[in-house]
Amino acid sequence: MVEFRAYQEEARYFKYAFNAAGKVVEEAPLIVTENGIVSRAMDASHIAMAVLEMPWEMFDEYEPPSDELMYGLDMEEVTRIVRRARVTDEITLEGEDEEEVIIKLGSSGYEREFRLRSIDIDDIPDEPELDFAVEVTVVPDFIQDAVRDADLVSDTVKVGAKGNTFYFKAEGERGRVIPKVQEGAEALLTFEVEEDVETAYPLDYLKDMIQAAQGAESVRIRLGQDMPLELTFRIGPAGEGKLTFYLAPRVEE
Amino acid sequence: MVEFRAYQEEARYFKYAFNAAGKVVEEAPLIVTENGIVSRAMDASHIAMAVLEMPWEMFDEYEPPSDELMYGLDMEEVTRIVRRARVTDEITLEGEDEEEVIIKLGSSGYEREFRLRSIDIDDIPDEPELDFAVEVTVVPDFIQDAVRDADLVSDTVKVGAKGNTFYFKAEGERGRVIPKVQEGAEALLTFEVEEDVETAYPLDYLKDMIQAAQGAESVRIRLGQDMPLELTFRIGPAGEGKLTFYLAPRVEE
Amino acid sequence: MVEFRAYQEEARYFKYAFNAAGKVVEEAPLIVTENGIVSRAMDASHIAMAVLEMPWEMFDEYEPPSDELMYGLDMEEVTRIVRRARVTDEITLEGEDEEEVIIKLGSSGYEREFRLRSIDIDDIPDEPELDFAVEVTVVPDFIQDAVRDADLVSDTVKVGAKGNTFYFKAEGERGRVIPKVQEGAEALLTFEVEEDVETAYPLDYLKDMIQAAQGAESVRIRLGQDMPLELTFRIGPAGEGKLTFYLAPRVEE
Amino acid sequence: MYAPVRRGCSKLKLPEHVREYLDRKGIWELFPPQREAVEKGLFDDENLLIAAPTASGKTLLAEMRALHELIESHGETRVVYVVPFRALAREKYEELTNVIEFCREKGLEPTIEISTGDVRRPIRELRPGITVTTAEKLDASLRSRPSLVEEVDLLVLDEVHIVGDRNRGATYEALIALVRTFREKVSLLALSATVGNAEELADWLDATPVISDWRPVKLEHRIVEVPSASEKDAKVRKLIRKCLREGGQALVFLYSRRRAMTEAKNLSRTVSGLLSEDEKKELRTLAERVSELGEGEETEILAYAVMRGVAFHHAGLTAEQRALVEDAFREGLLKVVVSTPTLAAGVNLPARYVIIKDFGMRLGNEIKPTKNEFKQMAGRAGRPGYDDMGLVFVLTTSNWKELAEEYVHSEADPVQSRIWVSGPQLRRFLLGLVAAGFCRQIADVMRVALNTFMSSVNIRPEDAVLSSLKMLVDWGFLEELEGELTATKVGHAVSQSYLTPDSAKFLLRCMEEVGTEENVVLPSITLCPDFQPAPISSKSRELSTLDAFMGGSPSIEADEVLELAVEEFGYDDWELERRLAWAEALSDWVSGSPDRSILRKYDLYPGDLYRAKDDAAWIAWGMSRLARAAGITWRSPLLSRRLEYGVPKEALELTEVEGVGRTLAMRLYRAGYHSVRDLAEATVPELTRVRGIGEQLARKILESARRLTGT
Ligand SMILES: Nc1ncnc2c1ncn2[C@@H]1O[C@H](COP(=O)(O)OP(=O)(O)OP(=O)(O)O)[C@@H](O)[C@H]1O
Ligand SMILES: [Mg+2]
Repeated sequence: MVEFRAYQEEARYFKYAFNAAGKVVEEAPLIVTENGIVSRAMDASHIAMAVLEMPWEMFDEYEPPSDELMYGLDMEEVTRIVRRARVTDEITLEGEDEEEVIIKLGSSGYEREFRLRSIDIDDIPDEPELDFAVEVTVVPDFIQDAVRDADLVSDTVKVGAKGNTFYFKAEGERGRVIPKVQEGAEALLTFEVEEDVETAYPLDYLKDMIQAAQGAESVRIRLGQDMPLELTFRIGPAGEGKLTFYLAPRVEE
Repeated sequence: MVEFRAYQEEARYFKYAFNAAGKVVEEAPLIVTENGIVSRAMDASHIAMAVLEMPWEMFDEYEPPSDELMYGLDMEEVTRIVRRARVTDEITLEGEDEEEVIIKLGSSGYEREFRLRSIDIDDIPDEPELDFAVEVTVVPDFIQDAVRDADLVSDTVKVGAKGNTFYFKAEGERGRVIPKVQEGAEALLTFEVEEDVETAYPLDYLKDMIQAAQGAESVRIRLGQDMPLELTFRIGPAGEGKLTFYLAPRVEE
Repeated sequence: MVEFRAYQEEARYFKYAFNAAGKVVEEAPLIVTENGIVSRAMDASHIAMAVLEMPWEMFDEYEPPSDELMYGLDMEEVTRIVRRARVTDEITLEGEDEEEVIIKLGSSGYEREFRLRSIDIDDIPDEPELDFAVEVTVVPDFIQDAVRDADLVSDTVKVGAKGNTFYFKAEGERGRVIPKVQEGAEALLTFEVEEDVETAYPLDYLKDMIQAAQGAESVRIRLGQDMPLELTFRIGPAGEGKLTFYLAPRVEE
Repeated sequence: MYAPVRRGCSKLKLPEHVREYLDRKGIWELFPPQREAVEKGLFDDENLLIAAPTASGKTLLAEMRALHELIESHGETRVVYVVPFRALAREKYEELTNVIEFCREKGLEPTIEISTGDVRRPIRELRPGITVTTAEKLDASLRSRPSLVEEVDLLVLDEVHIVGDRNRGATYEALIALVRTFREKVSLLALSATVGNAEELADWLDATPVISDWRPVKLEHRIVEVPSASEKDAKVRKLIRKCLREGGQALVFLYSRRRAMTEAKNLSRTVSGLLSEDEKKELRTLAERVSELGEGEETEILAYAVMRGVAFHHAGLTAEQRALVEDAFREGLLKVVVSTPTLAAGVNLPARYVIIKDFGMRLGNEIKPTKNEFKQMAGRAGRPGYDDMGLVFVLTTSNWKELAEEYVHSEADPVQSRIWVSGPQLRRFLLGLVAAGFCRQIADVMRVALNTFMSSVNIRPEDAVLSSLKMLVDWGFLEELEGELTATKVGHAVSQSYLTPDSAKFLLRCMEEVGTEENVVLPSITLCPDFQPAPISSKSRELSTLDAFMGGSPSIEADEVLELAVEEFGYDDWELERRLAWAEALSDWVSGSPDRSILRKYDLYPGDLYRAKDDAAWIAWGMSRLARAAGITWRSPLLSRRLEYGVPKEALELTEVEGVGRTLAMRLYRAGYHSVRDLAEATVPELTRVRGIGEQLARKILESARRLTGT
């Protein structure tokens, strides 16, 4: 029997977020309560974490479970399914007993049902509590460009703030790449810096994470000196939900 | 000297059909008569067959041969050429003696001529004569989605009708996928079912066959219990021609 | 310190030209004078040459160097950077001392800086001085189609003029491909032929060269019997600059 | 047992040149089993059997002994180094080349040869120096020319415990029995893995045993109880992370090929997170090479995993793919290989961690893993020179824990003769003795038979021999006249064909009663017991082609042959389905159907297809010889070659040309080149128009075609 049901008229609000999360972590729990759906998972090498919050307000229709439920999702499967959704498809998430998660995609009169076996999840990490020295919000284009530009020359990118500039910097044998933006520019929506910082991060994780930027209006970036990077994307029709990534820094030897 | 000539103002009516046929069979005969052009071929493993019928009414200009002619086409070559055609290009098919087939593509004043050496075709199969218990017509989107969804979890897909529902079903280790449509839905144009059936088919052939859906208005699907599947796409400006595929079933042990 | 600066509001005028040049030659000098920027380079096998002329009028802002400067560009790097530019991005070329070339891409308020180390260039070839018997100008579509069609059957293509027709011809084991255009057709903008010619050229270079056609309004083609082929693309907002390719003929044994 | 060696080489009595050789190799101390071998007369012409664990240095003993004998004989000794299968031959050849080079520097002129190809082309003569060969090849060569046995001066039997192997054991055993009988005085060195009855084995070989359980790297077992599947996954990931962080590599063993592939894919993420930038770069190049070596889903997944430092390995991959994975693992570039147990039985590939992920499973009648498989897998743990210790993790559930402990603590199983437990193998052996001319009298046959590894089985040889001989006579392969045995014409053909007499009898019946046309021969081949059917999708048999719906004619006629097979061998339905599916697959293969199509239609791994067509090729060759000897008209000309190359008759001639394989032969044929002469008359520009032929290849083809036609 159906334990819970979450319906949204346009898959666009999920598609990119799920896709990005699925590239970063291999498995994730789906925790369904009366307040909505949340998920927290680390990737196998413990370098990145994804935290997804989808409160009930995000859905057009939400039928909560009687008790808190937990399903385990194979994220590779989930991304493959979500990739088959058109942005205009209706999307429904349901749980069958505590065994199966059902994703339904609907369009012009026919329905496609995808049933996923729930898997065991070892342990669910806690969300880190960190004090960040830098907090900026940028337009999605900026971070997408920055990460892909950096990819031309290196597999590590430094992220930093200096004076009134927020920047990415990557250096390789062939050259250097420095995408940056200054306080006041259109692309920089907010800018709060307590002190100058510069920390290095592995680029391949970032390339996966920025996939979530596609459906977002803005991206909040927080970091500190030699601290994890936090990327937050608001999702949902009115940004009621969010997808947050944490990425461990690469500390030079 | 030119033995026959068939001219059509818009390549769009051929492009997708030829492309799909060429992915399914490696070689095919081109049989040209006063009534039009037909082709029938099986793939090397005898699991699939393609039957193409292009009556003279389908062409804007048709100059029939004096006698029935047969050319042999290397379909891999044909698809490569057809891929170079824009949907708005004018397309002409000609035969030079009995040696070469000429495909001409024209647009904005210049012409591109492709000459193919005719190859020997071993034998030309007959079209199977079968009694189908199920006949439905669906919109192209439905079958394209269904086949690609099924591809996520398995390499076999079951096609069936039960009650007033027509469905595809694929199951794998990770989950199940069930695209379906009910009598009365927009996507289901006709629905004639004598008895409930469910038969399994190999998915990789289907993936190639549905390429033909791209240029089509609708797709007719016919099948029976443990019988071959028949897919028919109407082609041509007013659907005067057709491309039919047959696919052998997969019988479970 | 900044030795020179060239700014253009829309990268579209550079993007395709640089990309094409970078596929043909591996390294090129960047020669900056008060008149503008030029470059001449051969590819490693000495079969193709690229000559780029960007006079100062082509730029929205141009700050010339005090003396003539030369930088060496690794063209593979340059194409990778240029590929990251959107056609609407602002693009700035600068030279830092005589060590680094800086390419800046800007859009909606943020800037991305790419710094390339200048490399040593062995020698700079002279532009050939040739007498061509045939000179035609065609629309970009024609030459793009012709080259890609030819690619289906062979790795050599013959280019020629006969009577009032200008054509490409490629022959392979499976068939022949003959894209052609006649005097008077829309696609043929000018047509000046002193005598009938037909010369063969290697196709893989041509495939790279025609990438430059994407940003161009027209392409001028010049050739002679068993002589190099010359392709000229005008670039810049009002075609003030140009990119010329020379390609050595393939002489049959 | 793991104590470091205390005394140096200098205290041992070693011949001068051997000492020099060791110095050259940088070896200062001998391992304990090696010193024991020296002490027991390695250089005093003693025949020895050394039974010791893997990596204990047995090969070096063979090198030293060969070197010693070659030097003493001024380069005249003929050494035959026998390995049980082809893959090992190359490894040994390369190591033994050092010995020959050393001799050459001393002014001697021995040669070294590797002779492992087709058993149809026997070794003609043994030259002074070293010949590396397989048991199969040597056995076939001896039977084709019995006097060859007198040319063997030093016989090295490597991996001699293989005598107990179900598939290859009988041939190895037969070979040894022959040599024991007809060249009793041969100098012999036998190298074996640890077995339960090493003394018995030594006794049989008339050799002094050197038994040791010394290993260069200490080995420890950890039995881990893991209740659920996902916990197992998590545990494996944890172990791999730990192993890799320490700088080690890991081997993970599973029983199914498909699971090995999925597991490799699943572990990719974990491993790639622990690679360095340089490693990632090199792996990217490696992954490209992998992509070039095959097509289809398997290759894609292999390339995907390899790029991330992981690979899977099983007998379904092609030989090139396997070699690539093995080399990359040996170099330390690949960190984890997930494999079926075949890897442990094959080439040398040790790793710090060995993880046996699914200890305890019922597969048909068998319990997996068998004790031998377990010992072999465990034996791979610990890489000499890189690891201080080897760790074997056995992941199991509570039901199987006890068995695991038993495996760990018990001795290896004894090896047993295979000739005596298999009627067909015994009969092949006996027929070979007579046909080759080794034996004329029944008494002689008995003498050789008694020189097999009989002590390991509890039988009365006389009865078995006599009843087998009687069968061979009844079947028309032998004639007996007052105790004198001769092989008939057909009997000779059977012996030279390398078929078992039981299969030969069946095949003769098929040819006589049904026919020798291709569509009958193919099912005959796959239904005879000498053909070993690998897993194949037999769904394709019944309704999965359109032919069945169109009244088309099937490509093979199997009904009559099938009846005969059931009569002779009593196959069950499942086995019949499989064998018949193979007949169809081979029919497609021999018609030139593209590899991709066949693999797809029958759900096959390329490794299995290529092995099957090779097996079918030699069986077909055998059949044609049988037909000739029995006076039956053979109506499938060139079938054996067509099976080898996978092309229809018309295109076969083209495969004679160098550089023209299956795919090109089909394409050239289609392009109008129907004979070698056609090719010889072509030009380079014409040939380059054919897809897949560049200038270099075109030139090669032309040269070869012209040479073949003498133009
Ligand atoms: N005395 C020695 N000192 C140092 N290294 C040695 C010595 N003897 C052999 N080796 C090296 O040890 C390695 C393992 O030896 P080898 O392959 O001969 O073992 P093996 O007993 O034949 O194993 P297997 O049973 O797997 O065939 C080889 O690389 C060899 O060169
Ligand atoms: Mg050994």
